[in-house]
Amino acid sequence: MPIPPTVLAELSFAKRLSPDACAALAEIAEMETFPAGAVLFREGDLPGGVYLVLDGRVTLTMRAGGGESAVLSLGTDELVGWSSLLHRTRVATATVSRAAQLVRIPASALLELCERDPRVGYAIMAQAFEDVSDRLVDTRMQLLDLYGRRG
Amino acid sequence: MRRIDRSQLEQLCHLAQRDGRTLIGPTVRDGAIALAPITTAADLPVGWTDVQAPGRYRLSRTQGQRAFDFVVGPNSAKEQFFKPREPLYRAERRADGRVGFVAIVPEPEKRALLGVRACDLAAIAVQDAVFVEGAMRDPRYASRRADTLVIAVHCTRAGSLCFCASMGTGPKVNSGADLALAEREHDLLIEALTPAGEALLAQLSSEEASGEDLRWLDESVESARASMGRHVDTRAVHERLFAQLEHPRWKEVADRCLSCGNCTSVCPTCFCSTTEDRSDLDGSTAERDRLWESCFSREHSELHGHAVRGSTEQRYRQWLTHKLGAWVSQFGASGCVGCGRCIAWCPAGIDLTEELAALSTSDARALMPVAAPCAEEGRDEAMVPSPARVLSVTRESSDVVTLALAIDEPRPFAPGQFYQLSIPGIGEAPISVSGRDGAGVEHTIRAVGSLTRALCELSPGSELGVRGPYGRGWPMRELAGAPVVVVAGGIGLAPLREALRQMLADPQQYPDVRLFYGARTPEDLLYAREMLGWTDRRGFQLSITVDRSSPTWRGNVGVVTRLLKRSTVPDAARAILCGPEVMMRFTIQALARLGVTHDRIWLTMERHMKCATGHCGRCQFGPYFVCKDGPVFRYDEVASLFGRDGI
Amino acid sequence: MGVFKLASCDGCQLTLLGCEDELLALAERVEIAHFPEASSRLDPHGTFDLVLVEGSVSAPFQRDELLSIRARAKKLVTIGACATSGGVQALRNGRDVKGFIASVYATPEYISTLDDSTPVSAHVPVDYELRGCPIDKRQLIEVLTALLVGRRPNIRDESVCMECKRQGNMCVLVTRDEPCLGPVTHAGCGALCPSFDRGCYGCFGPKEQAKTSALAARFQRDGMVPVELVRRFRGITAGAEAFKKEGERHE
Amino acid sequence: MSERTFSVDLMTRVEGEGRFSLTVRDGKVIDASLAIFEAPRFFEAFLQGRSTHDVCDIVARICGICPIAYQMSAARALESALGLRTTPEIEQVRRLIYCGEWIESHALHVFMLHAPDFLGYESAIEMARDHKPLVERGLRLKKWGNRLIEVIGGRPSHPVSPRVGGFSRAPSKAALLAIRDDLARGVEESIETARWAATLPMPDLSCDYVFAAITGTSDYPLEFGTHIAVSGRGEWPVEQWGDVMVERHVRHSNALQATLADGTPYLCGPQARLHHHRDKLNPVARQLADELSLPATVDNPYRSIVVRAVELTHAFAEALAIVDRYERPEQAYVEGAMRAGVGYGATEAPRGLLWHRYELSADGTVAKATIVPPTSQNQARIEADLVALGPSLIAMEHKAATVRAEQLIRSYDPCISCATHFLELEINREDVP
Repeated sequence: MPIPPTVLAELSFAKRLSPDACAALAEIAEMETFPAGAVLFREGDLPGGVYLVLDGRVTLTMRAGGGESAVLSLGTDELVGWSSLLHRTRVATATVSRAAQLVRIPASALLELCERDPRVGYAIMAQAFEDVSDRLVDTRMQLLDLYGRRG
Repeated sequence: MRRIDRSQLEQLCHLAQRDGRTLIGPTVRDGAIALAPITTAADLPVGWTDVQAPGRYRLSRTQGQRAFDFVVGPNSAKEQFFKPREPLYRAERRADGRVGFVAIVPEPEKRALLGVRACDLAAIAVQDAVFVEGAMRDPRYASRRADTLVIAVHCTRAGSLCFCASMGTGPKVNSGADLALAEREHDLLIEALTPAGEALLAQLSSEEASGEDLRWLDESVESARASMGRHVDTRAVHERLFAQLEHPRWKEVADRCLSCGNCTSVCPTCFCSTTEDRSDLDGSTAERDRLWESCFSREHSELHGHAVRGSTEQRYRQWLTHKLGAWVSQFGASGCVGCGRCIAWCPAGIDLTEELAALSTSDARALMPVAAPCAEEGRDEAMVPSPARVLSVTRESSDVVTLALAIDEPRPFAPGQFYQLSIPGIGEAPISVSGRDGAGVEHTIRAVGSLTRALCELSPGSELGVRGPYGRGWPMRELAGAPVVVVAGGIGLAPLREALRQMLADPQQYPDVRLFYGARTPEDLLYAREMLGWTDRRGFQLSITVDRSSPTWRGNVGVVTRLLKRSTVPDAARAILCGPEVMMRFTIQALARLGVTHDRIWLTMERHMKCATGHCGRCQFGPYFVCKDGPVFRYDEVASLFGRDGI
Repeated sequence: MGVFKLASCDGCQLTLLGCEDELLALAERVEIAHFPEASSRLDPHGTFDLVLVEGSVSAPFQRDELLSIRARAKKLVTIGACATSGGVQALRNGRDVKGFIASVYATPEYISTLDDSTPVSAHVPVDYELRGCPIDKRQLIEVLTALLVGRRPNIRDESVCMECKRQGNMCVLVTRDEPCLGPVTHAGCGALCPSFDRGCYGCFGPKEQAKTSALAARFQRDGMVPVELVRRFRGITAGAEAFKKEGERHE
Repeated sequence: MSERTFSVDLMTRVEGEGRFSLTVRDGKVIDASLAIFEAPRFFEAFLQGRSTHDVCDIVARICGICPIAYQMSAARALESALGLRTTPEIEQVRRLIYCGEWIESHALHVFMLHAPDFLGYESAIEMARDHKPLVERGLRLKKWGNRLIEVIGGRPSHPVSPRVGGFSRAPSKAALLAIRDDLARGVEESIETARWAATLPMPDLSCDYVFAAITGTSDYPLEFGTHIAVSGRGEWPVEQWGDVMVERHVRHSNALQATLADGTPYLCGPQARLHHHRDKLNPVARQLADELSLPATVDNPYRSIVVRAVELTHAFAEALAIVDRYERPEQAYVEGAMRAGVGYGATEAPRGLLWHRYELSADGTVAKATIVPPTSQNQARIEADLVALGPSLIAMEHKAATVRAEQLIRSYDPCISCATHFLELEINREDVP
């Protein structure tokens, strides 16, 4: 399903973009609905789409010690699958944990768009960078044992 | 003003000992002038004086016959009232699980202090402010202090380490004594400052002092004032010191500082203490002592097994900023009276006045908030627990239980306050109230140390010791009428639960309550069933997240700040938080991004609250004692110090 | 409970026998399964809830014995300066002990000794280290009591000065320049030496944050020469890191 | 041919670690050894280069049971090297603290280490189940000895006040008076102890002893003597003792063994002291010895428990007398200039003669130290006694025989920790510049 530019414009991912750029982005993006339990991609998969959550929840899991651990869940306005922007295989498995409406953008088309217009490219990368950096801080907080010992 | 002959000193000593008073006066012992029980004027250090320098104290013979021709020795009136070590109570744990506590109360003992100097009178006043005049009264100190006759001496010469003139505490005795003496070679001037002093003076053979005598006194005191060996600039010293928390001088002085604690021991105002439990071999009886402690020892800043102030640098900074800075906002007077003892008795010869000067080169001033006064009215606090019975035990998670306790004649508690829970022979710890269950007061406890483990192992019917409630709780009144954001991390939900319950019970006052709660795993979530029950309340929103989980968990995964980031909060929302310091730090940043300003955020501080009465100094945090000024603070009260190392 | 001995003077385990008022009560609470100095009933190869180890490791067989003891002990507590810092015999560390022996004895392997005398913690994990040469009786009772009821022992790691001042002693360093290690020494003895008009000689080892250099600076100001400084820090607890380093600094 | 070996791999109820082995073939002892495997600690080596004022603190660490003996012998030797003379008042305090050590050590040995042998228990703690009052008495007596040491020296093991020239601080009269009653009760209870010890069943054994003890004063020897007396041989000044006895290294032991120059083993300790000085016992103790018909020469080593108990009374009575006439010395210690010299000192440790020799350099540092503790002097004698015991064991059941042999060794109150303080590094030093 194509995505109306007005819906896209609500996302912080698009907030840095000019209306023209936003429209260009809408052209390559699609809106999809997933039921709970749907798997968007698996750890180790080849690069594919980048997702933006409009509604619902996507949980990232990683394999470790013979089992699977949920490491992060993402909700409205958050980015899923950034590693594809770096042409990398998927670093985690993304499963829809609450029925979700997502914006799917093929990574190759998105990168092409960025190449074409460096201003668009900068805005998109800046947004992705901010997102990834937040996650890095979160991960560090977890390393610090956020809920530590309190008697 | 009267004049007495030197021979009257004997009579004065005699009179001061009437009614069974113990006379404490200066006397020569082991190379110094000590304060000790004396009986006659012959015990006084007649013909002795002291020569002091940084790290050095020597007695020296004078040619004269004066008894007070010295300045100050290593000890002060402090140890008369605030004992270096004294028993608090005996506790007993019987085989049937019952406990008993017997306070150990000192025998009333009347004292007369002879030869007290103006600086030490100021120090007594400072300690009175700590132990007697605050919201909590130490009955042991108070009883020893109550009936004390004080015979002071004006300083007519200053020592090389004296700076009472700078601190405004001397050299002249103005108040705090019953009698004031000024000594000359052959006679003494004497003045009664109280009716008790007058009564005593009336029994001495004295004559009216002449105008020349009075002139001599004024001139001598003035000359002492002018010849102080040390000087400090006290103007805005509080703000100036707190503006220099990162000054390289702290590191530099730490290279010289032995962190041995001598300065705090000889300081006439330092009041930090700790407790020591001694139990018998089977742990059935235990005795708790209180003893002098120092902010220079590691244990003093210990919090959950690590020291908040791990380095000497941080400890020296703590001492100086407290003594000359934070003290003022806590007690209305400086903690330094200018006696110079910390300079003389420092084995390394560190000179406080020199350090202060080096740290005061800049005019920068920190903005120091003043703590909200403790709401409690004055009451005796003997720090003796009373028995409480476990009504029920609810297991919340693998290592967390909630105990409902039946407390005899409980004082009303507010959400966010805490009790001191103890098990004889094992220890005592502050645990915040997590709710009320019928007649029981609930505490939710995570087993992390030996005491909390033992608490978690209690079964219904067994007993433990409790004292409390203590501290400042959540600002329920300020929260009323506004949207409230509650952010909890891990066991940090416990101190918030009763506040949540009260808010949910009163939607009129609290129409919009949003709880953001993060725990390590789904299994660590506290009060899960109760929280689910809350979700049908109108105006309540619940967001839960865990750090990690199995893939079957359908809820949020990630830190609690991520939940906040995704949300919006209504205008004018207020926030209350509880969790580890690191979590609160990031939560405050996230809240700020959502427009919740510092003056609308309240949090609980983590410091080890030991005595809970503001007496032991353990939970000192800048200008606050967390146990009595907190543990709940409005963030802007602590913002300048929060999250800083070594505070 | 087991009591084992490595290289030592026996003074610390004797302290256990010196708990005259508590010994019989302790024996009722705790089964003392191995304590050669006190009992012929031995269980050298048994397993223990608690093992007290006295003495330092100064011979190869002691190292082996220690590993074996540790494997069989739920909790291992070292008692005294030997077990905790190598003891007075650590004064030989750094000297060519083996060379001496080899040059004299026909069968040097018969004289089983190591070059250095080392603390127990250098070889196996230790649950608690009780300081002192010898240990203090009250502290020993406290450690045993705490372990029995499952709490952390009330043993303060402050300076000797804190104890000294609480007792109302006059400071021997400040009043007469008597070299005193009190400011850098771990408390626990009850400030004995200053109470007996002499300077502390550090038999409880360094306290935490022991600023030995600052104290050495003071001694130097009082006229102490380097060779004396070395001797001062190289005493009963010469093997303890802070004292060892300070000694080396003035060599 | 019959051959039996009695051995114990880890001696118990002794101080330190040793083993013994006794092999009897055809009724004759072919091997008897007390092996000391306690790790050597090299005291004499690291005393070298230390200041005279460090010596008392260091040598105390040789032994946790009799540190005062080490401090006193060292102080004497160093004072003689420096030409220092203490005052009679200081000497009184020395005698007093030494009494404390005798009390503490003898009470430990009599009740905790030796008595279980006679009554058939593995330990005093086990013995307490059936003989609680007895064990409690032992603990009480020991505690009073320890208290006495604490008052003078601060703590029972490694006291802090003894020093060259005297004490860093002399006890106050009041502090001593506070324990006076305990000492008085100690006299009474130690008398009861000796009476009880005399009733214990004594295994038969008679040895032909050469007894060595210090002498030269009118007192029963304790903290001071000018000479060393050897029964049947004569007396030598303390300074010459190093020539009279010889020390040798035996293969089976980490401790040196001393004998007289001609190889004769000798005995020091309570029996030796009694042999030479019975008439000098404190009257209370002498009367007790008379009452118990205790002769000057006790040749049955098992009976040393009675001699120790009598010495316990002697120590309590002496201490009580000193406390009663005590005045705090004006001067707690004497001082003098450092100088080069050689000094000797001998005192009577609870378990026997303890001899020290020091060579000092001009700055007062130790150039060479020699320490001959009682256990190394007794070691050869113990082995000889095992030889004497051997034949009587043949008829016994193995375990009982082994216990009997161990009991014999225990009779000497051997202090193995002391005995292994050395390995003569001064010999080595001659090879290494």
